[in-house]
Amino acid sequence: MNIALAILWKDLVTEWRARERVIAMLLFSILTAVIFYFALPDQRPETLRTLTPGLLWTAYLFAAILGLNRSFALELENEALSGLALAPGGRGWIFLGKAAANFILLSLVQALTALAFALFYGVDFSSSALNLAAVIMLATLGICSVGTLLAAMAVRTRLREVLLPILLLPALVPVLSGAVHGTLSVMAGEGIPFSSVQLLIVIDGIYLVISFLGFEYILDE
Amino acid sequence: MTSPLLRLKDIEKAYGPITALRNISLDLDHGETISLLGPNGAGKSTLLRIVAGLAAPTRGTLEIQGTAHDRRAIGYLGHATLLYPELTARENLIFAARLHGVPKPARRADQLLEEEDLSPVAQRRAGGFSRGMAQRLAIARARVHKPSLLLLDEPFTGLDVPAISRLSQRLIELRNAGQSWLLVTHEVERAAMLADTALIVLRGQVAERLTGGELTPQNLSEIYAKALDLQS
Amino acid sequence: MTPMTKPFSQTKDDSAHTTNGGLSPLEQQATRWRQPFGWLLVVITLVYAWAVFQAPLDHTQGVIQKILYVHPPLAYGAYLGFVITAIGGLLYLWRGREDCDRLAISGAEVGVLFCTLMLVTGPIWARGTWGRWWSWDPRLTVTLLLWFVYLAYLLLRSFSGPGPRTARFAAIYGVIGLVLIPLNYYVIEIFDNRSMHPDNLERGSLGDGMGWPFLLGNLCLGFAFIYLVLLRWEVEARRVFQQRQEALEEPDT
Amino acid sequence: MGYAIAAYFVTAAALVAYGAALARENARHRSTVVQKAHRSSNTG
Repeated sequence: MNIALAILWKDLVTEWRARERVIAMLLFSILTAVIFYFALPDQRPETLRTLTPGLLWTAYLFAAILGLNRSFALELENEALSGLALAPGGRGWIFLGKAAANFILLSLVQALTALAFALFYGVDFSSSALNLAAVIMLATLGICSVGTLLAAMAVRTRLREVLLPILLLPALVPVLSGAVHGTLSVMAGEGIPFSSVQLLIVIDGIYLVISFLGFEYILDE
Repeated sequence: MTSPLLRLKDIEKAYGPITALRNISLDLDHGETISLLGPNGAGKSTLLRIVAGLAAPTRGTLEIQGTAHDRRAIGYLGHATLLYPELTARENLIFAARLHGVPKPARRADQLLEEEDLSPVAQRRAGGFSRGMAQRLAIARARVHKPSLLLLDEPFTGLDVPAISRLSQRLIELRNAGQSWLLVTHEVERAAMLADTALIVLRGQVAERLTGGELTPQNLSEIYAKALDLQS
Repeated sequence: MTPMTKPFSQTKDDSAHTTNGGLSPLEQQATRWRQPFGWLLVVITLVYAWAVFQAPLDHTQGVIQKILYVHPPLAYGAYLGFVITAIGGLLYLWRGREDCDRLAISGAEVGVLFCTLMLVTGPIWARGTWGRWWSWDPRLTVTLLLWFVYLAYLLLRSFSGPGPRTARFAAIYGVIGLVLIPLNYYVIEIFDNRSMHPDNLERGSLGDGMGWPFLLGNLCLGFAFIYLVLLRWEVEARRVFQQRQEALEEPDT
Repeated sequence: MGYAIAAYFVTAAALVAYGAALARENARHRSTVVQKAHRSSNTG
C-alpha cells in the first residue's frame, strides 16, 4: 500500500511543479467545448442542452487520453519506468498509485470543463451538481483504471501515444454509454438512474480487477 | 557449501531472430566483484538486464542466493539514471526508499546523501544536475535498499576525468566494505583495476576469464586485443 | 506484500522445445486432428449449399432472405475468435506456453476475418431490404464494436516490439476484449433503449422448412472457423520455427 | 436476387482464398524443412 501512496505523492508533486499536464488537458477540453459550439447545426438553447452530455463526455474522453499518455511519457524520461519495474512486491500497487493520480488530475480538469460548458452552453448544472459529480466520478474511475493499464502498454510500443486511443476507445464504449445516460437524466433533474449506476459500477469493478492483476505482466521487458 | 550470491547457468537470450547471448554460465560469491569487458553489442548489457530482472532469458536458469530471482537483492545502475527531474535529490531518494519498502525512508535518504556527499545539493531538483552529480545520485538510488548485489552498466560513459576517478574510488570503497558488484564496461583499464575477476565477453559468450594475480591492466589488454583479433 | 516476486527462470514450458517443424505436442495433435475434420467440412458444405438452394422463399423478402443462412452463422467465428484469443493469452500468462500464444494469434486473425465478413454481408442484406447500407441492428453493432477491438489487438501485437513482451501485452488486451463482448451486448441490447435500432435484420422467426438450412449454415461456418484456426495455428508455429532457424544459421555480426 | 448471391460469393471467396493462402504457406514451410533435413543428412 505504501508503494501506491508513494507513487501518488510523486505524480502529484511532479504535476504541481511542472503543471504542464493539467494545463494542457484543461485548454484542450475547453477548446473542444468551443469548437463543438461552432460545429453544432444551430445555437438554440434546447439544442445545446440536449447535446451537452454527449459533447461533455467526448471532451472528457480526449482530455483523459491526453493525460494518460502524459502520465507514462513522464515515466519514460530517464527510464524511470524500469525503476518502477525493479521495485519488489506486487505491481498492482504501482498501478493503483498511477491510476489514483490520473483520477485526481482528470477530475480537476473535468470540474473546470463542466464550468466552461455551463458558461458557453448556458446549461445550469448547479441544481444537480452533486449527482452529476457522482456520475462523473463513477465513469472516470472506469476510464482511469483501464486507461492507466493501456497507457502503460501503448507508450512502450513503437506507435507510442497514437496507439492509446485505438486501444482505449473501444474499451470505453460501455462506460461512455452509461456516463451519457446518467448525465442526461441528472441534467433533466431526475437524479441518477439506477441502470447507469449499476452498469458503471460493474464496469469499474471488472476493469479495476483486470488492471490490478494485469499490471504485473506489463512492466517486464 | 552455501549457494553463491549469483548463479547463472547456460543463459541464452534471443530477440526474435537475433541471438544476443549464447549459454553464459557465471558464479559470483558474496563480497566478490566481477567486471565484464567487451566491445559494444557483445551482449553485456543484455546479461545485466537479465540479472536485474528487467529481461527474461530465453533459456537457462538464474539463481540469487540459491532461490529464484529476488528483486530485493539487486541494485541496478544502467545508462539511464531512473531519476525524476522535478523531484529534488532528497525526494528522489525518499521515493526510491518507499518504493523498496525501506523503513524510515527520510533517514535512509539523508544517510545516502551523506555517503555520496550530495548533502549540499539535497534540495536541488535532479533535473538540474550535471552528469557526474546525477551519476552519484543514481548510485545512491541504486543502493537505497542495501542490495547484496550492485549492477553497474557502463557507469563511466559520459563522465569527465575527475568524476571517473571519484567513481572508481567509490567502487573500490564499496568493494572493501564487502559490497559485491557486477561491472559492465568496454574500458580495459577500469575492468582490470576495480574488480577481483574480469570476464571478456565476445558475441554473447564468455571468451576469457582472468582473476587474482593474472588480472593486471597490461595482461588484460593483451589478452583482450588477441581475443578481438580472433573474433574479427 | 509478498517479498518474493514471480521467479524469472526461463519459459519453463516444453512447448518451446519443438520437434518436427516447430510444432509443440499440442499443435501436432491439433494438426493430426484437422485432416479428417477437413473432409467432414467439405461434405457439410455440399449439403449446406444444396439446402440453401432448395430452401423455400420467404414470401415477404423473397430470395434476399436467404442471407439469413450465412450472415448470422458468421457470428460464431467472430465471437468465438476472441474467446480463443483470450484463453490462449491467459494460458500463455499463466503457464508461459508459447504454443497457446500462437493459438491466440490464430483465433484473432480468423476471428477478424469472420467479423469483417459479417460487416460485409450484414449491410448487403440491409441494402437489399431497406435500401441503405448501414442499420444499427443490435447484432451488427456489437460486431462492429468487436471489430474495432480486434483491429486494436492486431495493431498492438504488430507494434509491441521483439520478445515476450508482445505476447504479454496481447494477452492482457485479449482479456479486455473478451469482457467487452458481453458488456457491449448488454449496453446495446438492454441498456441503450434509445430508439436506436428500429430495424432488426433477424426479427422474423424461421418459417417451416427453413430450420434445416439455418442449422447447416451454423454447422458449416462453425466448422470452417475451427478448421481455419487450426490451419493458421500450424502456420504460425512453422513461421516462428523458421525465423528461429534462420537466426541460428547465419552468424549474427 | 443479386444481393443474396453477392453475400454468399463474398463469404465463400474470402474463406477459400484465406484457407488456400494458409495451405500454400504451410506447404512451403514443410518443403523447406524437408530440404534442410535432406541437405544436412547427405552432407552430415
